Amino acid sequence: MGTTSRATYKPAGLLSRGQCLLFGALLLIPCIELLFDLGISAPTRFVLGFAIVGIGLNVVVGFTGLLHLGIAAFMAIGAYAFAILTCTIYPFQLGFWPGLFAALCIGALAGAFLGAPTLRLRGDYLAIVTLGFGEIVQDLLKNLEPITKGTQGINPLPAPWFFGLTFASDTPKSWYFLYLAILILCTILVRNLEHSRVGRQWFAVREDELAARCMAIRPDKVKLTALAVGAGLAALGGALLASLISSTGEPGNYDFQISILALCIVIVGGIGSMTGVIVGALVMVGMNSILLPILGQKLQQAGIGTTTSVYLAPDNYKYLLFGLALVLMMRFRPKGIVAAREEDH
Amino acid sequence: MSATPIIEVDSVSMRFGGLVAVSDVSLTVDGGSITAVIGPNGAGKTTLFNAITGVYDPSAGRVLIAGRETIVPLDARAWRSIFLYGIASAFLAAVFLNVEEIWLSAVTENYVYLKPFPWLEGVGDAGALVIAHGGWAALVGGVVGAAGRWAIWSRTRRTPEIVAESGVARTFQNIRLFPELSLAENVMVGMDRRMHAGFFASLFRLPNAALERQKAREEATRLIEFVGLGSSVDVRARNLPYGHQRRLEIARALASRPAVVLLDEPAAGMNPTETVELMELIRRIQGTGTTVVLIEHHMRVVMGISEKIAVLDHGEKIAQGTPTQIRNDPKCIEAYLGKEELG
Amino acid sequence: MQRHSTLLTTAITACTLAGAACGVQAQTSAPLLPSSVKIVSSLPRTGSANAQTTAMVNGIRMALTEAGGKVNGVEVLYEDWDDASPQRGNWDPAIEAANADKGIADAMVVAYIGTYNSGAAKVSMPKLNAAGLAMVSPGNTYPGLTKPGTGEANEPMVYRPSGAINYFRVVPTDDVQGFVAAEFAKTLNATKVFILHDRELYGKGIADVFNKSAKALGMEVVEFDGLDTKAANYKAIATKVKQSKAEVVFYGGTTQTNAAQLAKDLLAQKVDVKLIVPDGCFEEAFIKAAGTNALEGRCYITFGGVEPKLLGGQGKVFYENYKRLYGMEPEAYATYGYEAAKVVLAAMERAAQAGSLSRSAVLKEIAATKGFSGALGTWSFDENGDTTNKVMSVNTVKNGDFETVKVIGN
Amino acid sequence: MSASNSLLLEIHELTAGYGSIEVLHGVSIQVHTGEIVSLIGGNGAGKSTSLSCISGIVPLRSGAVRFAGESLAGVAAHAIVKRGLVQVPEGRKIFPRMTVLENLRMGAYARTDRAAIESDLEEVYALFEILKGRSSQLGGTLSGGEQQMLAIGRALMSRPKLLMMDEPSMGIAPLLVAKIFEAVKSLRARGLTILLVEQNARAALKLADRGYVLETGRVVLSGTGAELLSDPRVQAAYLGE
Amino acid sequence: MFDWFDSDVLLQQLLLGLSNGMIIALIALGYTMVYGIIELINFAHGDLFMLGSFLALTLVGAAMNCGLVDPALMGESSHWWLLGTLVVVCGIFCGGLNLCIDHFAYKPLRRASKLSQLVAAIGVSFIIVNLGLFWGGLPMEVLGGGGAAAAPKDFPHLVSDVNLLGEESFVVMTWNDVVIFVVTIPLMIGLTLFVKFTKLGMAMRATAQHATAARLMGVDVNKVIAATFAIGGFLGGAASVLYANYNSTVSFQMGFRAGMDAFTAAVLGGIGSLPGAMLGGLLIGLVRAMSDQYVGSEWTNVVVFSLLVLILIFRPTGLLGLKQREKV
Repeated sequence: MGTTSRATYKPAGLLSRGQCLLFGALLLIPCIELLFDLGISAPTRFVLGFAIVGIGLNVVVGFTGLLHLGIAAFMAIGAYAFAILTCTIYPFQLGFWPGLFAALCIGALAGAFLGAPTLRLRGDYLAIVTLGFGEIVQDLLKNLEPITKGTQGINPLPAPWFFGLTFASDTPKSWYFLYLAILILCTILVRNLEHSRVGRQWFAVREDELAARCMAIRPDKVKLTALAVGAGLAALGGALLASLISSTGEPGNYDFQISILALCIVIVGGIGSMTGVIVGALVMVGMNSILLPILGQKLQQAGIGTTTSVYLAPDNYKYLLFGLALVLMMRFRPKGIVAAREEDH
Repeated sequence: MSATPIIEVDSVSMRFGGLVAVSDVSLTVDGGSITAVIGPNGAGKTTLFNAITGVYDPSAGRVLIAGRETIVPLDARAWRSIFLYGIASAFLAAVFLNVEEIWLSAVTENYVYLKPFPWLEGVGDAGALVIAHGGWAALVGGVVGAAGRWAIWSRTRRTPEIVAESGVARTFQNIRLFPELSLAENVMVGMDRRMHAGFFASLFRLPNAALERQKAREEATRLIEFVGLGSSVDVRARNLPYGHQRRLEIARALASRPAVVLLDEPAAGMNPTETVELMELIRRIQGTGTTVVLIEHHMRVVMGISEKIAVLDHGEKIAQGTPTQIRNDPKCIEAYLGKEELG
Repeated sequence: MQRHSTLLTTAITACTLAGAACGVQAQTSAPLLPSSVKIVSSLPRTGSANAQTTAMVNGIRMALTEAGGKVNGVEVLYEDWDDASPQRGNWDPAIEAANADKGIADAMVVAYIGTYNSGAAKVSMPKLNAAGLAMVSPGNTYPGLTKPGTGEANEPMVYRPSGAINYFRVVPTDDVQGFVAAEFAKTLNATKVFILHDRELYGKGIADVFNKSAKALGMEVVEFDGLDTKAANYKAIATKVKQSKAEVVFYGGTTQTNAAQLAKDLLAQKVDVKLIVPDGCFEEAFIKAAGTNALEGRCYITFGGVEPKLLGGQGKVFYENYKRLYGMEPEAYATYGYEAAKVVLAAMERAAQAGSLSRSAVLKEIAATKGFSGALGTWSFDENGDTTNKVMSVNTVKNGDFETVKVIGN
Repeated sequence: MSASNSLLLEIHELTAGYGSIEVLHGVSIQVHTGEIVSLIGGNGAGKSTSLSCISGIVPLRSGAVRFAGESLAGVAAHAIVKRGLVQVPEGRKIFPRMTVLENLRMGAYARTDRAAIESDLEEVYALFEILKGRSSQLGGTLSGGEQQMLAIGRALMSRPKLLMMDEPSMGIAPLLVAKIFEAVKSLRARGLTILLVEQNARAALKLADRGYVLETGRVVLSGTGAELLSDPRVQAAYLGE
Repeated sequence: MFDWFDSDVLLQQLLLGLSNGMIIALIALGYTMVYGIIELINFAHGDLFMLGSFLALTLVGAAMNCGLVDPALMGESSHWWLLGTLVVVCGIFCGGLNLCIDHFAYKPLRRASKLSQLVAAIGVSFIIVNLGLFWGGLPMEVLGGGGAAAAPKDFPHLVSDVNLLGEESFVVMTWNDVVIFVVTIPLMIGLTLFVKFTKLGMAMRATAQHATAARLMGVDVNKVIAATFAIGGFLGGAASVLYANYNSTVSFQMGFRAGMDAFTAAVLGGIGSLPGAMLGGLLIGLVRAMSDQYVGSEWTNVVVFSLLVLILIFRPTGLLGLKQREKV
């Protein structure tokens, strides 16, 4: 802060301090599990996948200020592209890494392609159009049955391999490390963008589109880049999650609720902050796939929730808890758990 | 100092609903000069700036920058773009509206589980099907694509970014900085026009992008010093005091190395010392060869630095001339002081 | 920020190494007879399928209670896992996968009852198969999960990476039921049928079978269309049905996917047509949702098995006990849950008597189930893991309750 | 100085601003019943902010605003209007998609005396005849001068004790400016107290009993209209003489 | 197989489209009013509507239990008084609830970013869905036990479903359709008149057009916003009764689709514009019916949203939305 001399200026590091700490902590989880079996590294892999989706959405919503309500569509596109290009019931059979890369590219292309007609739309008009895309993509996946197998889902999908090491479903820790490495890589790359000309253009368009235009920045191009990056990362996340469960699931698994989940990850974590997004993924997805199941299990073991009454089953309070958490969060920490840009400098 | 006009405003009018904000104003700004536009509040000065910089499309008249009308014409290039969009969307429509049949004939029929795929046949079948069934879809898609491109073209013929590309930079009456960005980043946004780093260079921090960034940052630091804000390049813009924000805006505008810079009330809210510094700054800007056009109320500033003054009142240009001419023009005195003073 | 990059390099290296190290996992060798073992169920407990899964869980609990919570003196714990999430309101692949992983990781777990949705089964089957953990489904009807040649080219081998069979189901599959439904349509003297489905794995699958069977039986399929299951009503579709002059509408869908709404709208638009729906609608909630008017004499529900109150033998005991225990009529799904738990417990009993309650021992005994006498009758698991019980019933609604009009097979 | 019977509005050491920026650094103004007080100064001097602060739109940070003896600190904007302190905002801010008549009726929003509202309506139409012919026209389609008249008429409809006008001559053709100032004069003749913010300093000071000159958020000069008019510093500020 | 120009079919689909569209329009008004005044997409509105229909169901059940209506006569004869009471009571209930939601969830966030408000609205939507689940679990004697809380519930016909065009007619029009028009059209006209002529309505318009100026006229903006929520909620509540009666099903998850259709309608018409919401609602209803008939119901969503995107490309602020001009 407040340094003027050029000698003291250093370009931004590969990762911010907060990110280093966070990744350090994430790295520790499976290491601790080698000693005590907490059973959380396996479900945490989903958190990592969603964190990548969150980072992508953050580029669109946080960095560029475009309200996007259909990111799940791009997860679906990523998952299905990955599946069609790798699964043996199709002729392409690319293998994990080329498939993943292709999913990323196809997702980015789709993001740009679907984004093109929406560039002139303002805030909430854009929101409804992206929401519409979310629905359309789901319907397309359901209806184009010969290609997507309709609602059957495509399986099995290849597991990752890494220098001769293939991953099996009973080795969650190796997946965990690989996915964490991919997440770190994505964080670094997006952080590179954030601190470059591209990121500056995103921020400028978000802060004041007109002023940015008067600086010869073309908002359509900038928004398109953001949408493509966001969609590409969402597709990557979708493909990774699909590979994790070795199936694309049904098209219905990529519905509006997932888009909302991704949006909540970004906003609850701290909009505009990548550290925040990863924390958000930990909180939102973690609550879902780690905390609530463990809680439910404990309650059951204590003999609670075994009745047939709707009111006494803990599962039936999930919506309520989730909703309350969101409302209270916005009331008391509207900028999210990690407020943007606190991490910088 | 060359006397070739850099901005020519040719009988521009701006109407909003029942309001005529600017009516039939013509104005010429000579390259390298300092020109002031003055007039009472609401006289249409800012609207004129907006018309010049492409924020608003003039209801009538045109604006030439360096002798060229800064609009995207419906020329061969535009037609080509419309045509290409049409072709592309025709193709996409032909493929996507028949995608199920294409897939069936190209993939499903040719692929036997775990046997090698006959690529040539597959592609051939797909192509044949597109040609056979794509007609209507292609026609509709083509028309929609071309019409969409045309709609976008017609709505974006003259936009701020196109004007800015041609070397016009501006500041705003109600300061419009990027409040969450640091001073250096604000100025670097201004430099964007001159930067080349592409997406992938940025993504992977390729040496050329890093170098460009380094240089841009140094230049930004210099510019911030130039406008007198030397000590705070990494402070967020919204934390700056008002007067400093105005100067930062000027620095941002200068960062694009514009041929003309339009300053909208740069001295508003400044105290007398700051005002003097501002006049000094504007002279230095002129010294770098940049043409300056300013809207200003501080008569001391206007009379002190401008070479030419245009006076606007209720949307019309009522006078134009040197400071001395304006000072003695009865119409201007009337506009400012009220009618009674004339008697 | 040099420090950061160093840290990063370390991190990535560490990831790689740790990944390599984890490639091999320690084998747990269970003692001969542990003091307690666990069975778990993984069913969507949050959201729209809650009603059916509650019935299933009730059935499972009842089976356990009847066994006194013990097999051969070993305590059997039961955990009811949810594979749905509040965000989805439906089964969530990530949670189902996590459940499978959790089940595999928990050495006490010897059997996995689930899933409700066939899509979810596709996620957990290969995982559980690789781990050699027995899986018994009370709800999956998609044929491709077990039967070669009925699904994709790679099914069902993809679910059996270890080559062995670990997946069993106590419900008849859609290919059986779809055909029965089409035959029944024929007996209604239908010449034109209008087929709708909910565009989900179960509904679409059974509609496809119905479509094929109807054509084979010489009926004309006037339309085959998917419904938007979240739509407010299907009056527009009902109009289309009316225009087509079809005598029978088959809807491949469930109560959750709005089958009741379709029945009501067919009535509301005064369409003179019979509606046939599969067992996804064979539950009290369907009648509650549709109202008897829309169903009586207009709607037929096919079901793999017969309704609980008509069950004989063991089934009758189950019916009475259930009513006493929970104070309500058992849903059809309760029987499946009960039967799945029963067959698992019986296998565990045999395994324990043979001296081991390891996963492989339990799996072996489940696979060996032959001539099992349960609530659904006497049946076995065939070589694919399917039940040999092919009893199907066609039911209608009378006076606000299901009434069986026809029993096929047996 | 004419009718300076009682102190109606007293502003003492007022500071206010937006976000991190402080615009007013201690402004003190007094308005007595029945007088016209002009507030003049350059752009960004804080004239409009002062009015917004008095109206309760911008929260005051320190200092005091007292109207008819009561403090206005913490009083909501709509309650201030009910007390009879009404502002004609800068740039007119009429409701563009409401008719002239509706705009005027909105002015009487805080009142409940129906009959009196109708008679006041006639009075406003009498004051600005041009509005009467356009009473069913949408506000947004009026010209600038007409909009200004509408804005003043709208404010009058609330029967203010003190009328604050923010730059009524802004962006308006001279002929209409003259008309508006004439209307202001006639309002004063009826006993209305007026606080006038103007950039057209000469006209404003001619009209005013007293005036204050604001510069960068501070009062730098004050005196009677005539005193200020003849002050060379005022002249210098306006045409750089 | 299908005659494309069968006039009976076309007429029937038009009628269905209009009936469905009217309900959508009524819900859309709640979105557009709130948006017009505080630029918030009130995501919880659709779910609020769902709660309204649950109240209606409970009241009908209560009326049956008290012997006020005979369950056997449902669908045979019409219970106009019951329907009328329900429209009013559910309207007031939803209006009041919407008011509370605004007070507790949105009001503290007025100055926060739009996204925070949106997330709060999403949170409220989840809470209401859960309340709906619990409500569905209420053991209502007539209407089902607690076990099937999540299942859709049958809503009895409150009016006769005799075909008004004669039992032989292909086109079916019952009192159900008539009721929609009889309730919706006066409500829409009433709302238009209310907004046009009453003091509160004028204050709403004024606040939407220029909040600061409205405050300077003595308008208590917070009260006006609260009133907007209340009125929007009232319309949603009224719509919920019509919806339940027309479709005769209520379910705790029905708010999502109803809300999405209504939101789309509001945007299509130009969000913030009352006639726009009405037009948008009708259009969506009609497009859905036509697409179900002529394209295939599995493509209906795709058709609706593609149309939306197309319209927005050529009219970026909706059909009746105002062109926005940036203030510089």
